[in-house]
Amino acid sequence: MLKYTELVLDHFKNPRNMGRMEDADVTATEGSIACGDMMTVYLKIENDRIVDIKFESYGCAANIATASMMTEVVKGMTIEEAKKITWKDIVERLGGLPQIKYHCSNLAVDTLKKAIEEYEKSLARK
Amino acid sequence: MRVFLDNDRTTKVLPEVAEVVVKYMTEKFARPDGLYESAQEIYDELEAAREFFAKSINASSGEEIIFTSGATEANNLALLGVARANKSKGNHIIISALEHGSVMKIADVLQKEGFEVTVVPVDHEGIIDLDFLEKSIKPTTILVSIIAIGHFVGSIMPLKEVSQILKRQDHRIYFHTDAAEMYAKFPIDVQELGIDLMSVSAHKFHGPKGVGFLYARKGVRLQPIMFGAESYDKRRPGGENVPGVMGMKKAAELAFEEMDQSLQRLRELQEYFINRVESEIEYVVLNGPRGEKRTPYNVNFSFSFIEGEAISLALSLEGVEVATGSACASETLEPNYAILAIGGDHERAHGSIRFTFNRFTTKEELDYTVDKLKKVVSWLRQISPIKPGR
Amino acid sequence: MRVFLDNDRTTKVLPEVAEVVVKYMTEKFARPDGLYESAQEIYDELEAAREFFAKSINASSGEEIIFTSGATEANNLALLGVARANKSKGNHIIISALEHGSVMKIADVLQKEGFEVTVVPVDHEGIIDLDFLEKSIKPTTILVSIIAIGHFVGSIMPLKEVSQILKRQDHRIYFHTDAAEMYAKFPIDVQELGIDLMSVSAHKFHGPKGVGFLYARKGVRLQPIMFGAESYDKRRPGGENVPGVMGMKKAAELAFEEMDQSLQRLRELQEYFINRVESEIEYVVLNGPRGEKRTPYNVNFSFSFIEGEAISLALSLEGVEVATGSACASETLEPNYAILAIGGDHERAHGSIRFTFNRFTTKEELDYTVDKLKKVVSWLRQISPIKPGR
Ligand SMILES: Cc1ncc(COP(=O)(O)O)c(C=O)c1O
Ligand SMILES: Cc1ncc(COP(=O)(O)O)c(C=O)c1O
Ligand code: FES
Ligand code: FES
Repeated sequence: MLKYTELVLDHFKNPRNMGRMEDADVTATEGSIACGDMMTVYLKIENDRIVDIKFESYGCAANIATASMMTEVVKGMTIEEAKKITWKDIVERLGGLPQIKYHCSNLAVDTLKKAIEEYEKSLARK
Repeated sequence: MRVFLDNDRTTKVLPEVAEVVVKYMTEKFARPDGLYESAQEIYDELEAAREFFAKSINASSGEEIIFTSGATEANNLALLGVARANKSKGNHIIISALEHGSVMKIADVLQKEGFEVTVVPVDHEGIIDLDFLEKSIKPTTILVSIIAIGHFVGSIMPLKEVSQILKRQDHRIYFHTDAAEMYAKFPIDVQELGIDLMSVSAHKFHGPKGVGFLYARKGVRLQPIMFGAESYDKRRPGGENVPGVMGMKKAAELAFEEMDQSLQRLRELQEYFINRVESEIEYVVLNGPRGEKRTPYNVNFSFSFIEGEAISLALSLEGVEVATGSACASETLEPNYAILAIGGDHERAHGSIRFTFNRFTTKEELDYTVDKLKKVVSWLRQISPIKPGR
Repeated sequence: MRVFLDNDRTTKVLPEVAEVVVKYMTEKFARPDGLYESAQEIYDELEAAREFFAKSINASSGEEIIFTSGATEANNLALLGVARANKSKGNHIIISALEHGSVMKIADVLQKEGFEVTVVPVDHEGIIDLDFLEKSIKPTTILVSIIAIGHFVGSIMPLKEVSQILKRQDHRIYFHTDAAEMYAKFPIDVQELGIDLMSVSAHKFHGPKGVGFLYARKGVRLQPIMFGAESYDKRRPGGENVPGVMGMKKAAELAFEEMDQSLQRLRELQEYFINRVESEIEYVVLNGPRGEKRTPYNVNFSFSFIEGEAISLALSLEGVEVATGSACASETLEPNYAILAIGGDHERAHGSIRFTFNRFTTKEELDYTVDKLKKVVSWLRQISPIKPGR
């Protein structure tokens, strides 16, 4: 039985920071269509700070809402702060999720982490 | 506006039906086994109800009707009952790939009890493979159970052809059909179709929840799944659900009166709905057959690039209530087996939405639904990282 | 005047209860497994109902409540379910001589499945022999099922003493009670009484027919008797009877509110009724105990020299509806086993009449009943060739 909190529904209905970012500094995609969920995260970074973030999500309402909340939480954070964000932080901020949705709500933080990794790799290359 | 398009799951009880239920709860509340007049009246009315249901499917006698708590119980009584009572004759059972979950589960249980189960595949429209069926019959086959209307995708099964195949065999094979989505929507003649057992549920046709019946042709041996005191019907003991049965009778009477017009009207509405969706929304696939092979009560679409739980939740926030075959909406996180059975992949199951009508569904409701659907689909596609052509 | 005194067989649904049933049939008709709001509301209300029933018997959680189609199904699930799931631990089961017919029949079936069944006798008042019970326990005993109130004769069983005996054993023995005639009439505390499983039926306390529940203590392993699709409660699949459950809840709420006063009032009425019959009609025997050991909802008399079917039919022609233990009124032409179990002979069973009250039964109704009873008994005795002293 899927029961979402008001806040989850709000983030589902009005996802924050949703859509593509043409001039992103880094882009990362996790998941796959076959698996049933997929997410892309776009970051704009200035002085090691996430000044802008956007996401796209293919998945259920929990998937979309966690992505939305994640972007809201990390926007404005430094890279170091963003790296410390956990899946649990996001779910708590949403007032909880049905247990059956835990696996797919991981995806938001996983994709963010992957984007940060990509960014650090690109810095190392410079 | 609230549009309920999940009528395959359950339907709203009609006021006329509720009135009957109330009468048998608060006035004619006796049970049929008392020695006094009010009890004997109830006995007669239950007998008349059995006759009514028998007639409604051209069965030969009211004794062939066994009242149950619904189609799940009827399916259990039919499959477990026939298999267990006839296991000296053979241990092989055949079902289709589009059975309702209850028949699937019961077949699993029978397998654990030592029965062999063959699942007949369906084609891309959801119609069973009759050749495969015929070839799978063995001397040990005792029972074939084919759902009347393919689960989730609305394909009308060739029941008559199935029974003809069974009649050609050298030994007697019982034929059961789960007609929960067909009874009181379509005319059913158990003689013509050669059906030996049939499951029915009242809450699928505006009758009360918790009541249904099993038709079991005279001579079919059944082992009960429940045991009890002397009672109205030995095959199904327990306090008789008289208000439920009488409400189910009323609901069936009303449905049979309007059956032909409803089928005609819904066929047109269905076509209209399918046309609007296919012409106004891109990247959609109709799951299941078109035209005569499909029940007019069901439409099922997969929407590419987006996921069904999100679609159905977004629709419900707009007042439209539907079902989805997405893995994300299932407790077991498995994609819908019906979509896989007709050859769809996980993605197609993921984006599938089932719209099921009742005989009161209106054009206005469907127009509203398409409008909201367009909005929801285009919005979710905006969010999705998967775009056509990428 | 019509006086219904067969309330152990069934009761009339109260208008307040009918109202609730209608609401869940015609308005809140969704099923709990939809993804939309109306379905989620129903889910929450079913959960709240389970909590309510759990609290009403001091169970520790709503998860311990399994909704069924009535007490017959609950008894089947309890006995077949526990026996089949635990047969690796032992194959011995103990029941009492005053079980309801369903438990008797289920025990027969289990015997055929290879279980050994011991029937604990009762004394002349219908109270089980605790010594016998204790002595019949073996290392293979897995389940004891003792009815809460002795069938037909109204004896209140020493449930707590039974569970104390079971707790003294070296191994775990599950304790089931069929409380169809006790729940919502008496306070029941499953912790204090040490009950592991308990069957309840709504139509015994002015609730709807076709619904009940089984309480099953956490950790008790049960094998389902029916199998089905993913659903609200895996232990009992099928379309949830939401209107039935909500009606049962309302009926229980009303019953619990008035429980103490009803018990007190009926105890006085019962004494009054027994006194009038014993002082105004000769050659009568009260079947079952007197005073505290008897449920105030039951009176059972045997009238010498005459036969119960004739008495009850004659009474019903006067508007009084009762039950009899006469062999002549039974389908199998067997005298009532409860009368034999308490040491009565065939003749006593033959002349036995059971009067069962509900919490609305009035003094006027009972006065009317005694008046008609006097008339009927004296008339039938006039016809009878058997006369006192001959
Ligand atoms: C003690 C007892 N157990 C079980 C039952 C069966 O209940 P139901 O009618 O709900 O199946 C009854 C009533 O007939 C009963 O009195
Ligand atoms: C085809 C089919 N069979 C069986 C059932 C189960 O019916 P019930 O809810 O009466 O147990 C349903 C409905 O869920 C169904 O659609
Ligand atoms: S649905 Fe497959 S991982 Fe989320
Ligand atoms: S995306 Fe499948 S469960 Fe969330």
